[in-house]
This record gives sequence, structure tokens and C-alpha cells, in this order.
Amino acid sequence: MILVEAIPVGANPPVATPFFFYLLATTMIIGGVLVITRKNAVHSAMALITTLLAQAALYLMLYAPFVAGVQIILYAGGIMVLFLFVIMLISIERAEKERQFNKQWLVGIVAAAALGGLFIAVYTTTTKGKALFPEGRMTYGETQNTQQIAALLFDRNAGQYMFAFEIASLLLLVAIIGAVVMAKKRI
Amino acid sequence: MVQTLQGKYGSGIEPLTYLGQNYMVVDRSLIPEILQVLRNEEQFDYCVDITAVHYPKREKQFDVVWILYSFPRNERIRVKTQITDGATVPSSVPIWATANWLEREVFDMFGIKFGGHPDMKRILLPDGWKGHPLRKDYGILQQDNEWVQINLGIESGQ
Amino acid sequence: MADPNTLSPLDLDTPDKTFLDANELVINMGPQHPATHGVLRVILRLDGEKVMGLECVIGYLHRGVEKIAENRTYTMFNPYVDRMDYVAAVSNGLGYCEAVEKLLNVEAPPRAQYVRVVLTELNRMASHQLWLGTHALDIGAITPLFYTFRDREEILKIFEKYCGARLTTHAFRIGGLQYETYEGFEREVKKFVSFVRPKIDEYEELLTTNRIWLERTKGVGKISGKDAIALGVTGPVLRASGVKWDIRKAQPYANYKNFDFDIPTGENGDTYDRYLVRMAEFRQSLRIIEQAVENIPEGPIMAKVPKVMKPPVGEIYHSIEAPKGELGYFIVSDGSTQPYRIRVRPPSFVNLQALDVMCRGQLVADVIAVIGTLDIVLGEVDR
Amino acid sequence: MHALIQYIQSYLDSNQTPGGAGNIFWAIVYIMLVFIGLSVAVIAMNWLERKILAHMQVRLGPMRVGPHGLLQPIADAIKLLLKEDIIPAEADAAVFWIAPFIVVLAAFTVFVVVPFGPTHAITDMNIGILFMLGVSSLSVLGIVTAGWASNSHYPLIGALRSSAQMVSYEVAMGLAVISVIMMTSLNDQSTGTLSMIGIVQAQLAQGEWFIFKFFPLGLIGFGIFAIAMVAETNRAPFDLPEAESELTAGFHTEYSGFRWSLFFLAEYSAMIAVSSIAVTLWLGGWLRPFPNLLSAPTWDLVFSLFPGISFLLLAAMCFYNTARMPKHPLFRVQTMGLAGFGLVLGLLGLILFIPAVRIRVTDIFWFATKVAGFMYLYIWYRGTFPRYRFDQLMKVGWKVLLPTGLALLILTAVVGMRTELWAELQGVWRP
Repeated sequence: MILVEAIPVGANPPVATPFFFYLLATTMIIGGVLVITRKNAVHSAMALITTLLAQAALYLMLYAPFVAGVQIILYAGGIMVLFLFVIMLISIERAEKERQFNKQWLVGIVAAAALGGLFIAVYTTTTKGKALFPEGRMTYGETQNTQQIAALLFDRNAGQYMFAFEIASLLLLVAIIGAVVMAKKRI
Repeated sequence: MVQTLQGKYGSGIEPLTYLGQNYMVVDRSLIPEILQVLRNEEQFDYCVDITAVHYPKREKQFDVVWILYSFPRNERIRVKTQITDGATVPSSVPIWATANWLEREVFDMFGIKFGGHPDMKRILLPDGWKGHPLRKDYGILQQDNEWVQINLGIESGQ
Repeated sequence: MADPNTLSPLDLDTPDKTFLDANELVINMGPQHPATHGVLRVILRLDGEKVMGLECVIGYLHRGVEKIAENRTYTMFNPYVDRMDYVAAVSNGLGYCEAVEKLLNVEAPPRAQYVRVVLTELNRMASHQLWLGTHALDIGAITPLFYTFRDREEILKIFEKYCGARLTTHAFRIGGLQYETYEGFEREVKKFVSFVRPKIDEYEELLTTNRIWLERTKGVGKISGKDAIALGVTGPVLRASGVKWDIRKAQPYANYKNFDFDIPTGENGDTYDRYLVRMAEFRQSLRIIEQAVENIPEGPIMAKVPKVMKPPVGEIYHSIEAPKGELGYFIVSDGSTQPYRIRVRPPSFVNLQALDVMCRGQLVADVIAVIGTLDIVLGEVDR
Repeated sequence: MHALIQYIQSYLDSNQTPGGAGNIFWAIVYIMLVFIGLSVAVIAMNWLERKILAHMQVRLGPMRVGPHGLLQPIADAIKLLLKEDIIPAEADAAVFWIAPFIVVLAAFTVFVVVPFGPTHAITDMNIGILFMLGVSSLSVLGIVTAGWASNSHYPLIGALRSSAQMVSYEVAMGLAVISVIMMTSLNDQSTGTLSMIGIVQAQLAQGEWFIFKFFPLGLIGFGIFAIAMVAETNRAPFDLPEAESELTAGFHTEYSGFRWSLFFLAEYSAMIAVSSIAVTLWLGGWLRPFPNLLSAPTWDLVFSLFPGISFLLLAAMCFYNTARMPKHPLFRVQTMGLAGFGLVLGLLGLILFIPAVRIRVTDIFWFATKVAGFMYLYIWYRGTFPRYRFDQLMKVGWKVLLPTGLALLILTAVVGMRTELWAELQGVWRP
């Protein structure tokens, strides 16, 4: 997948883009369903990892390799490992015996239906019968994406998100310290 | 040293020497006190060994032997006492921590119980073993076949 | 038959009911575990990786040596003692032979005494080499094992040439030696001494100043001199805690009083000090060997001992400084050809008892380091 | 035939990676080549590790299967494949089954972006180094699940240890890598890049390997990475997850046969992968020594002779050992085998002298040589060091490497931007 997708625009036409899109999308949906239906939490976590990886591949298809890379490192490689860590330390046998779904499934279905309706509405109103894969493509290619993100964040003139970025990192730092304080009674 | 002890406790102590090694035979009732005194006042701070000898023909079947050493005096002494089968001896774990396993081994091998021992159970033999092998009347040719059959799943331990 | 005591059945299924649910984790190490040096089983009670307490389960190698002794003559029992601490068989033999000699009131002739010292000290080195190799291996350094085994091989070759056996040597007889030394014995021992001296520097080069080694051993498995005495710990472990006590000096046996050597001691009683003490003991052993082999006198190698040994009624306790600590024999004679009772005071057994004290509050990895540093031989623990 | 040769030549002389050219067939050929090369490297590494370690430890190592044990790894591989594949009864079979594949997949996928030469990479991704770090971090998942699925204490503890270890050392590793990425942007010719090929080209353009850049900053960064990469691959002295004396074999205690060999394969290819990162980032990747100083075509020629010469040297070693083989009928087959092996090596060496081959192989040769140096280091560490304890390992990672890495990052930025900073400061002081 990566092979095919990592192609600068203009060199060669991408191969079988719809095919890979549907493949990844199906993987993601199956993974997502497995996450909530599996009783064994480790299996759920592994399904979630599959979903996240498929999502990373989708980012690649959208010519956003940097986001894809960060997705792999942070979510699949970092956060999910911590998830697994926690899951491994709880008793699986007991979790398997517990009721899986709570009583709010009716509300859940309504919410899901509403969200789906919203998607369809947006799609029909904005694209108005156009093909799902339009002929015209995004103009900037893979090679520039990372640099442009950097420019948006840090550039002296074009950078708009520097402050937001720093605030977000500060927030994370506070969260880390809070977690440490809560977890450890004496430091 | 032994004289002072003897003066204090009377005929319960009988100091002896054989081949240049000192030992004393102490009455069972004096044992806790004597060991305490040896440890605290006579500086026998190291309990080398605790063991026992079985004399099935005697009325008091067992000799329990404490081998002590004093670092400051560079001197060894053995304390012996005679007890009957089934009698208990006070544990010397509070006096010497090392007595723990040594007493367990004596119990394992002779069946002599040490009163006040924190964890009086077999040490070398399996927990379910029957009999105490170092007793003279423990036949080596009749091993504990029952245990062997149950736990090892073989016909005979021989 | 004494009335069989009714004892509770095996109570081994207590651990691991609360696996990872609670803070405490009970883990079973051994009896089949690469770092327990045989068949030692340790039940560890852990809080995370911290050891809250441990219990040793021993006896897997119990052969009833003391019972066997009661059914053998004094001479026949001699080879059995080699099988207890099988890496220091010569020391075991020395202790036993001397104890019986004392009981018989004979003394081995000077030539035998000297050869005995040479062989025993060589054996002490072999034992320490085995310890160093396995100890380092447990801590993760695999190379010292091969170095020490290479050099231990030379010692074993000398044993083999002397008495035909390498491990369970049965080198000594009650009253002296069975065999005259072979041609060139002195020369080979001297050659070995000059061969092995730089090799000991080599071991030290690999480990003594190695940062990781220091971090793994310093402050690990500490035991104070007071605790060590209370627990009856002897040998290098006791000396590393700062107690300068060695039976070779305190109550000299064989002819150790003729030799000039030091007792190396440590200060902190941690694993690193025990390592240093044993490394220093290598050098002291070399000194003793050098002095002894220079001065082996001519003369008979066997004292006059009756063919059928019937020691007079009485009892004797004799102890020697084995590589692991105080190895004592308590022999009760009833005047017959067979010992009435032989009690072996095994250094490993008593030293192993200190494991619990030394490991409390340490990490799991330290338990392995401490087991290694105690230098136990399960054959001797279980007898 | 002629058309075929031309077709192949057009591939060989392309100035793009297969991924860059978008040619799927060519890419598949490259993938196969990398896969085969890697497998051979792992096999060779297996033999070399046993041999070198053995010689460090005054013993001989494998000697029986083939001359000097050359066929030992193959015998081992056959043995492993034929062994029973045991899945413990209490294990979670599905996860147990998948875990080794995750590890292998992660270990092999990173080689997609490893540049063996300016065009000798499967593809040149814009986010190359990010991709490598990300995908190699996925192997933690395999290890954790392997340990958990075994449903046994030792593998679980091993898995916990190794995941904690790998996650923490990734941080220090990342910091060291970022300092290099900053270096790539610190000159006139090149803007910063994450691409593996771009990083090497930046070193070429700046005229020095990044290990020497801003001395000693580059060296410190390299040092951090060199330590972290050993921890990352769970090798001595950081081999706690598989600490034999403590946890028997760590997370793969319950594995056997083929599935165990997958872990083995993954471990060694991960070693090669992180070494390739180190080589690419600090040691100039495929660049030969002194590409700028000694840039005359004569020097090009001289350095391109190295591959052939080294193979001939290996062949000579083989022949020397053939001569030393015992002259006994029993050893005839082995002697002939060794001679044959030497002959093959010699032939390869001669082929490497052909100009057409020579110029295309020299990049790969330099890259492989540098990686081989790291492999030797791995073996050397294993022969020399005791093992760290877990808390000490964490201490090294978080209290030593991480602060050093952060300081390095800031210092690299300051030193790299010193002219701009200076101008800025002057602006502040004298408005």
C-alpha cells in the first residue's frame, strides 16, 4: 500500500486508488466493530490497533504522510502499548463475565443514526451527484506536506498555530504531572 | 566459666572434656536458661549447629546437642541434654536466628519438636513424609513407599 | 518404627490465587531455573518487582548422607563426603579425615599435611572459580565463565594426575594419603601458580571496575556483621561483612599455622565486597600454595592406622574452613567400626538461610545476584 | 535478449528509487532483493555471532556442521522448522499465533525506506525517518501480546519489562534523531528533511558526517542513539526482557520451533534496521570515506576497488584455513567445502572488479560495511558487559539519556542558528 501511495503527483498515476480506499475503509469498519464487540479486552485493543493503522494508511492516501507517521508513532506505537499495559494488568476472566453493553444502547443507536444522516446530508448537499472520486486532485504533493505543516506551525510569517501548539503541549504536561501526583502518594 | 555456672545451677550441669573439646551435659529443665546465659553473659554469640543423637535403648532416647562458638573468646563448647521421645525442647530461635533451619532439620530427621519455633515443619523431606529417618529404628530398607507411590507415581522407591 | 507423625499434605497451591489483582505477586523461582544453581526452589513474594519476602524450599537433592554414614565403616564413608559439596570435594575430605583422625588420636605425617594443604587450597581456588563464573553469568556477563573454566581445568588436571578423579576426588585417607605425589607434582603446581596469577588479574579487569558490575553488586544483598553472626553465616560472606574470622587462623587445623597469609575482609557486607573478598582469597590461596609446595618435606605419607578402625567411645566436633564457610563434622562413636552418628554442619545450608534477610527490599534481579554471591551448592544444602 | 538487458539497464541507471518512479514490478524486485539479502544477513549474523563470541571466550564455537561450522545456521534453521510448534493449553491461541508475525512484520517493513545507495532503496519517503521509528516501535505490540498470550508469569514480566524499556528508550532515540534532522536544515544548500536519502545527501552537501558536525554535539547525539538502539533491540547489556538467569527467556519463553525462530529473525533484522538508521543519520550512509576531500575520479576508482578486494581477502582467509585443515581422510569433505566456499568468494570478488558491477555496488558495500561494524559492536557488548538491573536501566534512560538529549537538542539549535540569533540579539540590544 505504502509503495503505491507514496508517489509524488504527476510522476505516475496512482494505482487502484478506489480499491485501496475501500479495502482500508472496510478494515477500519470491521476493526471498529470488533473493538466494541469482543469480550476480551486485549482482542479489542488489537482490533483498535488495526483500525488505527488502516487510518494511517488512509492519511497516506490523502497525501498527508506526516500525519500518517505521527499516527503510527503516537497512537499505534505509543498509546496502544500503554493501553495494552493496563489491560494486561486487569483480570481478563472477570471482565469477560461482565455484561458487555449497558442499557443506553437505544440512545446510542439514535445517535449513530443521526450522525450517519448528517454525513449523508452533507455529502448530497455539497457534492450534488458528483463521483465519489473526483478527477481533479489536490495540488500539492507528498513531498511538500511535512514542510508545510512546519511552516504553518513555526514560520515567522505564515505560522498561525504556534501559540495553540505550545498551549496544547503545556496542557499535556499538566496532565502528565497530574497523573503522577494522583498515582503516587508520595513522590 | 563452667564452674560459675555449676555453682549457680547446681547438679544440673556436668562439665566434661573429651579430646580437648569441652562440653557439658545439662538437665532438660535448665536448657532455656543456660543457653540464654551462654549467649548473653558468656559471649557465645554464634550457634554453629544444633543436632541430635538417637539412643533407642535408653529411657531418655534423644541427645540434643548445641554446638556453640564464641567470637570474642575463640572457644567452642557443646551443650547436651537428654530428652524422652515426644518431649519438646524450647526453641532457641530468639537467641540465635540461625537456629531456625537447624531445628527444623532436627525435627525433620528425629521428630523432636521445638516449642516456640516460628515455622516447625519439615525442611529436607517432603511435607507429607512419614517417619523420621535418622532415628535408629527407621528401617532404611522400608522407605516410605506409600508417599513414593502417591506422589511420584512409581511402584517403589527402592 | 516410631509412630508416624501425621503431617499436613503438600501445601504448595497457596500462591497465585490473586494473580495481578492485588499488589502482591507470588512467584515461584525454580526448582528448574537457570539461576538457582541446581534444584533450589524459592517462593518470592513480590510487590511489583520488589521482594517483600521469600521462602526457600530445599531438599530436592536429599540423599540421606548422614543415614548412610551410620551403615558404613569409617573408611567406607570417606568417598561419600565428596558428594556433598561436589565442587570442593577435597575440602570435604580433609574435614572428615581430620575429624576421624582426631577421634582415633592419630596425626597425619608432615609430608601428608603439606600435600593436603596444597590440594585443599587448589580446590578452594577451583570452587571460587566456579562461583565467579556462575555468579557473573547470573548477572549477565557470560565471558568470565569461560575464562574461569579454562583455568579451573588446570586445577582439575592436577587432581586427575594425582588421584585419578577430577571432581569427586577422594584424595585423602584417614591417617594421611593413599598415593605418593606423582613425578613433577611440585613443578606443575608451581607452573600453575605462575600461570593463574595473571589470569586472576584478567577476571578482575573484566569485572572489578566495570560500571554495570558495580551498579549491580554495590549495596545489593547487604548483611551486617552482627546479623551475619546471628544467622550463623560463615566463610567469605561473613568476612565481607567485616568479621575477620577464618578457622585457618582462629583454630588452625592441618598445618595452616605454618603458613603466612592474610584474611581479606570487606566493609559493607554487600555483593561487591563478597566479590572482592573472594578475589583476594584467590591470591591468598596462591600464597599458601606457593609456601606449601616449596616446603613439602620427605617422609612417609601415611600414619599408623589400624586396618579396622574402632575409635574409642566418644564424640568429636571438628570443623574446617571450606571454600563456602565452616564445614563441621560431629561424629559420635560407640566403639564399633561404624560411626554411631555423623552430623555434617554444612556451610551452604546455613548460609542459604540468610537469603531471606539479604533479599528483603531488593528487586527480583537482585535475588539472583544474592543467590550467586552466597555460593551455595545444593548437594551440600540438601545432603 | 538484448531487449531484456536494455530493460534491466534502464532500471539500473534510473536516478530514482522504484517507489519514486512508481514502477511496481521494479519495486517488487527490490523488495525480494532486500528480503533475501536480509535473510542471508541474519543467517550470517547468527554464525558470526557464535563464532566471534566463542573466540572472545576462548572457545571454538560451532565446528562440526560444515567447515568451521559454516552450515550450522542452516542446520539450526532446519531443526527449528521441524520442531513441534507448541501452543500452551492455557494460552490465548489466536493472539499467541499472531504475535510473532507482528514482530516480524514491524522488523521487516522498516527496510522499505533504508537507503543502501542514492537510488538503492525500495522507496524514498518524505517522512522516511519518522516512518522507520514509527514502524519499528510497532514491534513492542508484538512483544507485549506475545508475553500476555503465553499466560505465564515469566513471559508476562518479560513483556512488561521490554515494553517499558522500548517505550522509554524511544524517547531518547527520538531526541537524538531530531538533532540530526535539525542539522540537515542548517546550511544553504538543503532545507531540512526527514527523508533517509535526503539526510545522507545533506551530509554530502555539508561535507561532513553528522557525527562530526558541531563537534562534540553530533558525537553526543550519536552516543545517545547508540546506547538507545541497544536497549531498543533488547540486546546485552540491556537484554532484561530475555534475561536468561532471571526470566528464563522472557516474552518468548513459551514459544518453540518456527514461531520462536520468527522472534529470532525479528531480533536480528531489528538490529540491522537500527544500525542502518545510525549509519544513515550519523555515518554518512552509503557515502565512501572522504567523498569531498578525495573527490577526484581516481579516488572514486580506488574506493570502488574495495568491495572486490575485501571479498578476495575473505577468499584468501578461506584458502589459508583450507591449508590448515587436518590432512585426514575424514576431513576431506570439509576441506573441499571450505575451498569451494573460498572459490565462490573469490569469484564474487573478481566479479566485483568488473566496472559495470563495481560502480553500482560500491554504495551498497560501504553501507553494509558500516552496518557490519555495528553488528560487531553488538556482539562485543554481549561478550563484555553484565546485565543492567531494571531500575538502573530506567534510570539510564530517563535520568541520563533524556536530559542529555534535550540539552543536545537545544544546543544544536543554538549553535546551528548562531548567526541568526546573534543578529537578533544585536537587534534587541541596539534597536
